[in-house]
Amino acid sequence: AQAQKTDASSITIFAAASLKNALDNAAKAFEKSASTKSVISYAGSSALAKQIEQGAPADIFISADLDWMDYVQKKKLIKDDTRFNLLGNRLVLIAPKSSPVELKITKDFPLSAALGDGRLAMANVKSVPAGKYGSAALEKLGVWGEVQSKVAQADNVRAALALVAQGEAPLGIVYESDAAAEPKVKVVDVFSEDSHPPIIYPIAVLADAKSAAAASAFIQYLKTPEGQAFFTKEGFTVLK
Amino acid sequence: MTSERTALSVSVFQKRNGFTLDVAFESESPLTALFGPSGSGKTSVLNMIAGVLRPDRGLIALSGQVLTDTSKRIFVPPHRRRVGYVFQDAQLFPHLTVAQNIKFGQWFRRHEQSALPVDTVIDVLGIENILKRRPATLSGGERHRVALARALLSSPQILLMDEPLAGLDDARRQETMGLIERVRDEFAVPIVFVTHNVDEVRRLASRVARIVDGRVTAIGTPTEVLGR
Amino acid sequence: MTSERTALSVSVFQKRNGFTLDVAFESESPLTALFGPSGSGKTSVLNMIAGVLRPDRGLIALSGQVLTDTSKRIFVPPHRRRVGYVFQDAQLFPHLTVAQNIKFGQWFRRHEQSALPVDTVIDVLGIENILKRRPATLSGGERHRVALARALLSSPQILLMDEPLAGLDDARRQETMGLIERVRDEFAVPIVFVTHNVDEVRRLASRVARIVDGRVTAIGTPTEVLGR
Amino acid sequence: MFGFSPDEWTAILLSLRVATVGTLVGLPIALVAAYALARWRFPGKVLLDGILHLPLVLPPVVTGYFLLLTFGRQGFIGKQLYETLGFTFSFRWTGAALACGVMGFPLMLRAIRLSFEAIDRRLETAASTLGANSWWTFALVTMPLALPGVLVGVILCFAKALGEFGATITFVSNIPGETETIPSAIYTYTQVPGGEFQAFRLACVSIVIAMVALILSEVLNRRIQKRIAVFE
Amino acid sequence: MFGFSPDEWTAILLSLRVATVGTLVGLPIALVAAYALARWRFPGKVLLDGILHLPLVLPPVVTGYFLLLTFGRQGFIGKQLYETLGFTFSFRWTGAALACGVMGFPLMLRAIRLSFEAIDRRLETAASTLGANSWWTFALVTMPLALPGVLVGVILCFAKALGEFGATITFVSNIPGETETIPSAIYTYTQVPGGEFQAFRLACVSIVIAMVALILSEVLNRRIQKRIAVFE
Ligand SMILES: Nc1ncnc2c1ncn2[C@@H]1O[C@H](COP(=O)(O)OP(=O)(O)OP(=O)(O)O)[C@@H](O)[C@H]1O
Ligand SMILES: Nc1ncnc2c1ncn2[C@@H]1O[C@H](COP(=O)(O)OP(=O)(O)OP(=O)(O)O)[C@@H](O)[C@H]1O
Ligand SMILES: [Mg+2]
Ligand SMILES: [Mg+2]
Repeated sequence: AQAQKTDASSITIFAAASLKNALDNAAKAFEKSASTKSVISYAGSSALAKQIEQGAPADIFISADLDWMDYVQKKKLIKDDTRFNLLGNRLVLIAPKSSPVELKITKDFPLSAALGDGRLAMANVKSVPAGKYGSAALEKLGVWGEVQSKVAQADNVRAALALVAQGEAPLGIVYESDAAAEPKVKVVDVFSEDSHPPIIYPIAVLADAKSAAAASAFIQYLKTPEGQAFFTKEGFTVLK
Repeated sequence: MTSERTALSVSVFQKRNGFTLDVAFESESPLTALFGPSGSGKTSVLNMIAGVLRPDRGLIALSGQVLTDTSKRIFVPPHRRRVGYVFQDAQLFPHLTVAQNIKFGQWFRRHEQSALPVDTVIDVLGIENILKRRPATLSGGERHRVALARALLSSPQILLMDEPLAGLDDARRQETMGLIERVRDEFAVPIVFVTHNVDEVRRLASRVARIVDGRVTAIGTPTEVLGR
Repeated sequence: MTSERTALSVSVFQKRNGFTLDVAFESESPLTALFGPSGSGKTSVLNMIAGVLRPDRGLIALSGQVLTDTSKRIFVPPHRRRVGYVFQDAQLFPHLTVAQNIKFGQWFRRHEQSALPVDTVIDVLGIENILKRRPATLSGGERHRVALARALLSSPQILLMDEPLAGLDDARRQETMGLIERVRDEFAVPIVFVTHNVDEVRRLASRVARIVDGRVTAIGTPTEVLGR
Repeated sequence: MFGFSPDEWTAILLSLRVATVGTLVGLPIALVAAYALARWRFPGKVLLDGILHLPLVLPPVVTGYFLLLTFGRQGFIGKQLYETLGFTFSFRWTGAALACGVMGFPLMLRAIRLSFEAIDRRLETAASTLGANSWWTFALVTMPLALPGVLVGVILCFAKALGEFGATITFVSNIPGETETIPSAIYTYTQVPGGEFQAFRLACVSIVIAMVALILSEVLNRRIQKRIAVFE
Repeated sequence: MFGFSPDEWTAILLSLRVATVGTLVGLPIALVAAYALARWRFPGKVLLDGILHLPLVLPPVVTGYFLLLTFGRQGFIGKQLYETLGFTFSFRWTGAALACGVMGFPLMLRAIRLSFEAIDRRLETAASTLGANSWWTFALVTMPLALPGVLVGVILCFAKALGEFGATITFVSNIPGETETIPSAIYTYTQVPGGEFQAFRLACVSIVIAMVALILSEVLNRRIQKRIAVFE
């Protein structure tokens, strides 16, 4: 049984894992309205990009950052004209619910002092988008130098969130969409949009998509208010 | 019946799928021979005296000291029994040299007054040349002799020997019998001895128990049990 | 010297740290006994005839067929030699029952004309009651008898027996000797036989090689070698 | 049933299939390799030994990436396979089975090899004097005596395959119904808010499966041990 | 040297330390557990056995998360430790060692247990008749005879610990100089476009270390085997 259905009524989506809840719901709704089934493979953006490079049978790629979309675009693996920026997100500074900490994120804000000898939980600052954005923001705000040595880099945003939720780290930097759903943490402050490169989830149809038409239809659906609602509900911002 | 003076008193019962061992005998003799066809239960009796096999029911006592008494739930563990056991199939430690195998027993009983002079045993058993070798490189007879030496030198309170002279050539057999006699007489260590050889029984034993099918069918002096 | 008529011709040399085996003998006798003190190299010679030990140099031939010839790089692997080997220490397969152990050899040589009647062997060796048991539950003598049966029933072209009568009581020893005589005479299977027992040699062997320290020191009829 | 979604059921069944196939296909290879490493001397033996341990030493992601480069449809083995046999591992459950098998392989190999090395070779000698050539000796003596180790190897490999995630997701991605195994599904759930409960539930399924396999192997092992025990 | 950055050198040395400590601390526990599972009967044995296999069955991330919940500073064991002894695993290399040890533990346990079960117990009986109590018997007979298996267990655990990534990063995250081991560093490199070369270089270091350990164990093993071989 060929499970990768090549018929036009089914599309395969490779998507960054953090999109699961929203994208699952969107795909379910789309299946009802357009009777196109979608199979979604969630993994890290890097793994997905490399799999696409190796001929993965996907129709759509949604990356969690621009780098990996650029990577596949440079290799001519996507239809250039279908690429656009689907979503955005906001970075927030979080602390455990019970923490008394109060901080305003401004230039040279006393982050290091607030940490004491605790750790600042972030996603990996070299490889994970949220970590990259976070370190860029801290650098711009002039506090990276002080806190750099106090950063605990997690595998992904969710793991960083867990470190704060567990009280291992007194502070952490994660996406707003993650922080909102975790009752054991509170948002201390939100990073301003201009403190870091824009957080963008780009989407594109792949060059050798088997169901290019259906894929385009799905992307169109995601642009409709109905489609966008699934993402805003999970805390993402929808980019115009 | 079981008195302080009785050197060894054995009365054991065990059922093992199909085979029933029901042996009872007493002996004040310095050397008791267990005699009987193959599969009759001789090794099992030795194992029970050594404490490596537990009878279902039974009592084993040596010089007034109870070693096993199932009715009183007494069971002295093997390492406290001070037996010297020559197993039917050597059971040398493969990872130790011959010398280390022999030291093994000596070391654990180093505080007991030592029984035999080491050199004599090694000499009589002819193992001086193989002391540094490991059991895997020994011939069958050599292995057996090392096992004998190991048991003899472990300062035992009682010696259990399961066909100790098997695999020895005639000359060495004679010498070894002499050694066993010395242990028996000079060091006054009681010995229980399993053999199929009538000559050995006649020469060494003062008491013989014939075991057939797990039961003692005759017990007495060699002449009484074996005839002339 | 080595002629077609010579039943068995052995001439082997091997150095093993410290021990040198340098044995050469020929025998047309139906039963050749290897006799000698423990550690003299008897088992090694049998192992070389069976092909489980390779001599450094040497030639082994049986009824004109060369089994080992180091100078011509001939080495017939053990499973093609059709030997029946009674090992000094049984070597039963622990995962098989007694019956399966015995079948093991029969099965591989089922196309050879079968030698002995199975029932007789089982009866003479007294193992009918233990056929369904596994070796771990056997007594020492029982194990040995099973090993004997296994070798006898494997349709051998030559029988190698390393102290086959050790651990048997007198009655069974006599019966077994009778069986061996039958194999020797009725089925005309040549036998090489290791023992320490002079009586066995006298009764069974027509030719004896005395091996001492890895060398043949005497060869001839039992009377010639052992005296009267 | 038990409130699992159809996708989850698919993942559970797929995991079972992937782990089973990965283990069973790996078994004969492990037997041969273990035998070779335990018994033969050949040039490059240590190197081979080292290579066979690699999936253990390298982070799973690296192994997965390596599989992708080798057995992917563009990979130098994968391409051949696809062009000659029309068979491909990439993004198929077979690829997941390959990844799981590869990751569990060193464990299976080691346990089996350990058992082969512990066997009393005199018994093999005895078999040869009874007319068994090396194949028969292996089948009738070596293998049965090594069974406890083979069983341990199988169970280790199976357990590892059940838990394998990094190599699988890197090699064949995480496609529901095709390559989404229990661990991949767990991973996905941990990546979104509110997925903990479902992740936990799936982890429990893994545990139950492993437990059943373990108990089975334990029962079998006890039987085998009883059979081949040298002493009762 | 070799063009590695200081951070990479730190990661390499740290990996060595973490893997070594994790293995060596786990060893005595594995010995006891293996002995208990091989020799004793007690209620809940199968359950214990199952639990000890869990790190193998569960995705590493789950194990890491579980460690965080248990041994983290707020965890129910971690808290006690911190309050009574002032000792904490969180964000320390000791935590990485714990994670690696836990992940490698089942492998070590199984190999050792397999060896214990294969020992001819008549030799232990012989030791007891010579006056050795159970401790001495274990030390002088059981342990030496099981050495090949112990060695295999140690090498499996060490190799696994060298490659362990998921549990470590989830439990103690990735702090250069404190908890960034080789696999963490490799993972980081694989997640950035163009990081393949550096990832590859570090992977080679892992391989070399594992190879050296393997060869050492092989040499030792050959010696042991020679010593305790039943047949030359
Ligand atoms: N690996 C080895 N290194 C050194 N010597 C060895 C080795 N293997 C065997 N030997 C020696 O070879 C000699 C011959 O051994 P073999 O087993 O042939 O003796 P045997 O005549 O059968 O003795 P027994 O009657 O005791 O069985 C013995 O002295 C033995 O110690
Ligand atoms: N687990 C078992 N199940 C059934 N029978 C057993 C078991 N273990 C031993 N036996 C039987 O118990 C009997 C006595 O064995 P034991 O070893 O005591 O005999 P033995 O007198 O020493 O014989 P041998 O002279 O042959 O050494 C044997 O018939 C043996 O088959
Ligand atoms: Mg006996
Ligand atoms: Mg011999």
